[in-house]
Amino acid sequence: MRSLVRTNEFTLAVIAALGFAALAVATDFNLLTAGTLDAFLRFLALPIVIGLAQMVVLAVGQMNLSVGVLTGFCAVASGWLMIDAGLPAPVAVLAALALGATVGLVNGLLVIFTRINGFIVTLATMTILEGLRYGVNGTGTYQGYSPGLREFGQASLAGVPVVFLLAVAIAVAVALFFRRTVPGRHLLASGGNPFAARLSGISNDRALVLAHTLSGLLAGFAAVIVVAAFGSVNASIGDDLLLPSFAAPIIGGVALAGGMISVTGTVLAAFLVRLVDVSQSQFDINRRWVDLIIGAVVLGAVLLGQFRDKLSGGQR
Amino acid sequence: TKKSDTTDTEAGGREPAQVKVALVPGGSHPYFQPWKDAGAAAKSELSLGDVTFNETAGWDQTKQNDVLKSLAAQGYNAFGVFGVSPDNINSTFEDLKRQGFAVGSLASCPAGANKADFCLSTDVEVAAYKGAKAAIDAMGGQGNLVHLTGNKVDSNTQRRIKGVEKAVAETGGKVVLVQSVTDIDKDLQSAQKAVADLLAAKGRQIQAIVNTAYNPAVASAEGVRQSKLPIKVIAIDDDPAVLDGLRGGSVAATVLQNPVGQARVGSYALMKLSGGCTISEPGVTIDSGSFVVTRDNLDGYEADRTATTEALRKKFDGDLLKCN
Amino acid sequence: MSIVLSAENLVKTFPGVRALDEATLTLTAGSVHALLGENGAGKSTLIKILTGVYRPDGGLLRLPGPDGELRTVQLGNPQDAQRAGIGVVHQERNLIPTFTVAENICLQHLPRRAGLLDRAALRVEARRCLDLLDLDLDPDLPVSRLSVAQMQLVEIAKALSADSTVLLLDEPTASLTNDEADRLYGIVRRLSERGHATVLVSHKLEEVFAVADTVTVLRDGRSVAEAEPLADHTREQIVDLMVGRAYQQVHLAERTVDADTEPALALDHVATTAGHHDVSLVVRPGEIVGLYGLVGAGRSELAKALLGLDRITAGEVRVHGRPARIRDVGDALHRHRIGYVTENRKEEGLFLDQTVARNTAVTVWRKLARLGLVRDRAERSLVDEYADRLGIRLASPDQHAGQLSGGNQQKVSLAKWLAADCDVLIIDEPTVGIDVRTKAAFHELIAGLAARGMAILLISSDLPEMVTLADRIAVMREFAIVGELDNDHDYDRMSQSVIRFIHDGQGVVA
Amino acid sequence: MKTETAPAAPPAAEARPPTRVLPVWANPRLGLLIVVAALVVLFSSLTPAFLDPRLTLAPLQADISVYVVVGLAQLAVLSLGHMNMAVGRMAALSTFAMGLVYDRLGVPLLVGLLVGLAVGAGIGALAGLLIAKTGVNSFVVTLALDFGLLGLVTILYTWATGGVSFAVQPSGLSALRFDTFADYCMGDVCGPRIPLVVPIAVAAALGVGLLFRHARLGREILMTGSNTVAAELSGIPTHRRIVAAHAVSGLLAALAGFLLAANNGAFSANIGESFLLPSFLAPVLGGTLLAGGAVSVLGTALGATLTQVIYKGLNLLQFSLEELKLYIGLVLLAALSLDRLRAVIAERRAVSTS
Ligand SMILES: Nc1ncnc2c1ncn2[C@@H]1O[C@H](COP(=O)(O)OP(=O)(O)OP(=O)(O)O)[C@@H](O)[C@H]1O
Ligand SMILES: Nc1ncnc2c1ncn2[C@@H]1O[C@H](COP(=O)(O)OP(=O)(O)OP(=O)(O)O)[C@@H](O)[C@H]1O
Ligand SMILES: [Mg+2]
Ligand SMILES: [Mg+2]
Repeated sequence: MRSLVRTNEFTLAVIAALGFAALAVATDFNLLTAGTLDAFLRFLALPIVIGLAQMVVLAVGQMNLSVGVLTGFCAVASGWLMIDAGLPAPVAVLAALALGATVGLVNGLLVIFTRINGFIVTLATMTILEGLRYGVNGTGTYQGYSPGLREFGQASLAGVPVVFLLAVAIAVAVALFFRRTVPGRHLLASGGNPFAARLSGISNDRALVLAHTLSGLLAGFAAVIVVAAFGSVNASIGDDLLLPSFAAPIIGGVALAGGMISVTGTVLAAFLVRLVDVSQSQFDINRRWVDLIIGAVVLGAVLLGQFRDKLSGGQR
Repeated sequence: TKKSDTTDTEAGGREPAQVKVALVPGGSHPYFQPWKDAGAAAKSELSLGDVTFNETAGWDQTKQNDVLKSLAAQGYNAFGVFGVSPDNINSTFEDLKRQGFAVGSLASCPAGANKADFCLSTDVEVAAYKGAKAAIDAMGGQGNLVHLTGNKVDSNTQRRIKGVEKAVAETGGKVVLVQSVTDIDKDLQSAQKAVADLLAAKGRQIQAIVNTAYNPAVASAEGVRQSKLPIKVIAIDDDPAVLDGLRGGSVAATVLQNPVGQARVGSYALMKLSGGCTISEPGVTIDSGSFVVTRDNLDGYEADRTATTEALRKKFDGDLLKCN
Repeated sequence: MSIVLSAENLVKTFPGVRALDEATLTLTAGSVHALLGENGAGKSTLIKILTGVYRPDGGLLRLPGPDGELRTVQLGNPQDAQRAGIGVVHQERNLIPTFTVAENICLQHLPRRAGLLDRAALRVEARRCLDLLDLDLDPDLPVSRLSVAQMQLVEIAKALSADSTVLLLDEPTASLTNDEADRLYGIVRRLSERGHATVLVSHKLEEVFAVADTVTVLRDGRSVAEAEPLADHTREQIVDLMVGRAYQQVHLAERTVDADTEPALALDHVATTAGHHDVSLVVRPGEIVGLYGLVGAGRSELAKALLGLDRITAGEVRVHGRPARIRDVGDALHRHRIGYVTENRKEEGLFLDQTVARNTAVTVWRKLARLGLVRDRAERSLVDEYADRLGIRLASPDQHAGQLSGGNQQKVSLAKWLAADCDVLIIDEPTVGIDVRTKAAFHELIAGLAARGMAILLISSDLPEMVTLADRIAVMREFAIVGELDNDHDYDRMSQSVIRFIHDGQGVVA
Repeated sequence: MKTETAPAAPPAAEARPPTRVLPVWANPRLGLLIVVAALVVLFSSLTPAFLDPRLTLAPLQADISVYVVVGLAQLAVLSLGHMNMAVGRMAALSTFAMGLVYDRLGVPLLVGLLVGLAVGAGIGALAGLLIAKTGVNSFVVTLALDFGLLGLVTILYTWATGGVSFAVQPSGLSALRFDTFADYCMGDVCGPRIPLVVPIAVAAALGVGLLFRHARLGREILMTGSNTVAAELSGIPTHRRIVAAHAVSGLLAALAGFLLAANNGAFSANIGESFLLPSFLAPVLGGTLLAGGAVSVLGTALGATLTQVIYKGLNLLQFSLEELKLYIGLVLLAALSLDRLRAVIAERRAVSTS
């Protein structure tokens, strides 16, 4: 119990719960009305998945700067498949996932074959993907595609948006992968101490490729969420996802150096950021002040975590 | 000792075939897409040396400056520019004019005095006013209105806000501007999120939304349609997505601007200036026109626009350009 | 007896260094084979070739096939070695800090069921390996929470988990207590009775003679004795082989300490946030005071508290008679001229990715700098001087510290504190992983420092070393000093008294 | 007094063969230089306009100058293994300060620059202080700071100018912007066509080079980056070194902001908006690791040059937006892979011949 209280996840959960309660009270419980809650959770799905997409590469001590743009590219490409190529929605969805995973695979292969820093490789592929994303439909917007897919995006189960459930399911799957599967453990081992992992017969190269591929696949899932839930896509999708993709896992307690992940932390951090977002529209706060507030909240959260560490450290 | 500035030259004396026009938007945006065809048309119509369209600036003033320098290095000598940053673009204009190029500010005017030869642009305040008027009409003259727009720290956005406020003020309190949401035009997803949050927080109190930026327009049309709330959406421009909304009913009206006219008349004026004409009133600002389109006049608006474009050209020939 | 592994004429070159130069090792079933050599002789390199970490530049590796015939093999990676039945404990710690004990032990072959990790099986298997070592550790504990010694034991458990026929142990006892080491050697003997072969690398020759039956000696990457029975050699002969030169006595500098001299460092009933209480100790100029205790007794922590890394909550610290409040190491070094040579050179002592020159000069840049700029010449000559004095084997002062062999790294870690020219030096476990010749050299050096008036607080778990060097020995147990003895340099008597203090936990402060 | 039975102390370490020096062509910096040179040749053969001194080369040098300093600003904290996610916004805040003093106090160019540098160093030091005191990851602290400054800078500009830009043009700014040394003559001898901002960037690079190569401060920062615990235990005041490195980063960010303001001709809120990725790109291309402990100033300069040359060349070739992006990425990957290949071959040769 004590050890649970000391975790970063616990701090985040407390802050998130307090923040949510405070906002609910401050909005005269408007936050808890079906419509508001629905919008809250629907737009939480994307930051969760994109945060996880970044987290899986952070796990091996790499970064993927292309997650955001890749999400946009997959989304626009599936729009193209449905509208310009006239293919049915399931094909477009599968294609988005496959495309994401393939680009991730290419990222991983480039990293291991060129031995260039993953940061630079993904920066380069991000630029390439920007071109491709624009190349699909220029500045045009796809909308009015598959009603079934959009209905799926709008659907709710017991008042909870299906896309949010999808994001949670993905988070559970990712957690399970890292916790319970052998490739997942190998991946983390490789991130925690590559040399030791190699001495234990784990292929670091395979771990790198796997992490990047998974990251791409998750970006593909993010694209599916975008296409389904938001009803229209164009080449600007993904531009504002890069920083949130880092913010969620890192605030959530994931180490940049690799070897340590936290799915719960990532989800909670995404929740926190979304909370600030929503309070902005509820109270009509100037966006610039929101930026200031997000900055303060993030710093506050980590400082609190630090304070907690100090406290528990002192008890030793 | 410093050498005298011998590099400063005046535009002039170029035959049309020597005039190479560069149309440079601030970045990729549906609004500018008509420039491409209009520029090509101007080239053949006016027998210009060349007309190019370069949208690689990516909404970054530094990059746009770079693009302009590269174009100059390739021999382009007349520039129609949408300045990324209205507050900074004047120094770029001065830079280009120092090198003896004709420069027109297209689709947006610099903040403060215009240092380009002329500015041919939608009067954004008027356009926003018209949009707000259309919204007030659509909501039946009373209720709550929301304004969605782009980058707050941009003088054009400030003018748009002013235009909307003016229209609201004229209702004498019957219409209330509940909120002006800014900074949501950077990408579609932020616009979608902002619209969803807005509708969740205040959807039931709102009767109309007026958009003065593209991504919010697309997002609010779709968002309102999905929420099934009885909110009238006033969009901007005539991108296929907006026209579809107009036909489908999710958009009540849209405010069109005149990018074609800007590119064609702009190229024409740049050619004339390069050929030795001068502008009678340096830095003059000309409204390129804005039009409210509803489902009823969907078919006729193109003719209005062509007429306006023709009138613009006449205006240049008549009293703006001094040629000898 | 059947040969289970044969390495012939192995050659391995690193940029600028020939680590192995035709080294040969032959291993027979059921033997415990000592692999000896000075620091940097190439022992670890050889082990890494046998486990597929490095590929040799030349030479042959032969292992018995299913029919028992020796066959030339290529070990491309560590997995190949595992499959060939070779288990290993490397000299460096190679655990995944965020993983549990159980996972680290079974990392090479994580058990799965229905595609998922089988945590129950994992725990059972880990328990089995821990039991082999009589180790009572929770398999679900993250490794990052273990002490250095416990980590070492986990590594050994990991090597045992593979059920290997060949076990390679590179300095397995460097951070173990004698009891733990004895337990390990018990297992090694049991394994060899069952026909397993073990290679043991150690600088503790007493252990080697107690456990091993055959020996290979490496000198400068070349084998100078190949699989000879250890019984044929005396300790002195082995050392001669390693060093390549006739055996000589070493003289420790003569010292006399006047008990009236003002102590250079005095602790008066000190308590710390780390948990120490009532610690009193004096060290006079020219004196070596030993601080003995079992691993975890709190000796290193005391040193760190003195340096300001933990707070002192009660009592007084005096330096040259004046009460001192030391805020950090910079303070200790520059204001009070106290230095601390850490026991943990990899994490706390060295900058592995920096040059040896920088590693050595880091404490004296203040002195070497003019107008804030460090003079490279001065730095260079300083490094040359200490490389010379300590016999550090360098390809060049611009070599990274991480490329040095363990013993040479230890020397660099000491060199920077010698360069700093302190009055008081706290030296923590100076000779862990150090070869005999260097160890003697270290002893001579430390005695020499004291003879020139330095006050030395020597922390060591190596009792013979203590008895050799110290003037007085203070014994620490559970963060308190439980006794202090004048050293009469008689090992048996001293060890008995010390052990009594430790076990009884009480003693009179002499 | 006592005698130990052990062999003689070692004599001086036996002479070992000296480290084989890698061949000149294997130097990583040289590899970048070759890649840059090859690209210059390629681009000038594809479009002669690439060699236009006034319209291409002079602006190119000015751009490189800005991004070298941007790269150095990031390099200053990469030396610690830290990151500065707020480089851009630190530049924005500093240029705001410069604009404010030029506008309100009418101070000379140099004074305003110094004020801005001080503000940059101050905000950098604040970041460093937060990181050192709390031990929180630099990424998180500077990211949060970036958000905070993003809000602050626009709020400040709205307050001070009502817009996003100062209209003021301190004297000398336009010379920095337009002039090259060719505009200054002694009799008939004029200088080379190098923009006036270039020496500023060169001075910054030399300064940072000196700092990390020879100065005690810089070396201690590197040691802190290499192993903080060991640095602490070697008597280095690591907290102060962390603060110092971040202050240097902020100072250089401010300088980069000034250079960009000079190039753009205005002190405005969007200065620094596009600094973040290039700030990492230049040092990392130049061989500086994200792990800390080692930096390459020359490499950073070459990295910045490489990216700007690619950008300029492709710009001149008039690609459409999608082609431009595509080729920037591909050229970058190709250039890096070539460089890698060269390094790998060099390593192989060195090992096999020694
Ligand atoms: N990765 C490496 N790169 C460069 N040189 C190396 C590397 N590993 C080892 N060496 C060099 O090879 C030689 C042999 O080193 P090795 O670690 O095998 O010695 P050792 O016998 O294990 O010494 P010790 O007893 O100190 O552990 C040393 O000179 C060392 O500096
Ligand atoms: N009773 C204990 N419970 C948990 N941790 C302990 C305990 N005693 C010591 N430790 C930890 O074990 C580690 C070893 O302590 P320390 O280094 O001070 O001991 P030492 O006497 O110097 O032993 P050595 O240096 O030989 O390991 C420290 O990290 C300390 O916090
Ligand atoms: Mg070794
Ligand atoms: Mg200790």
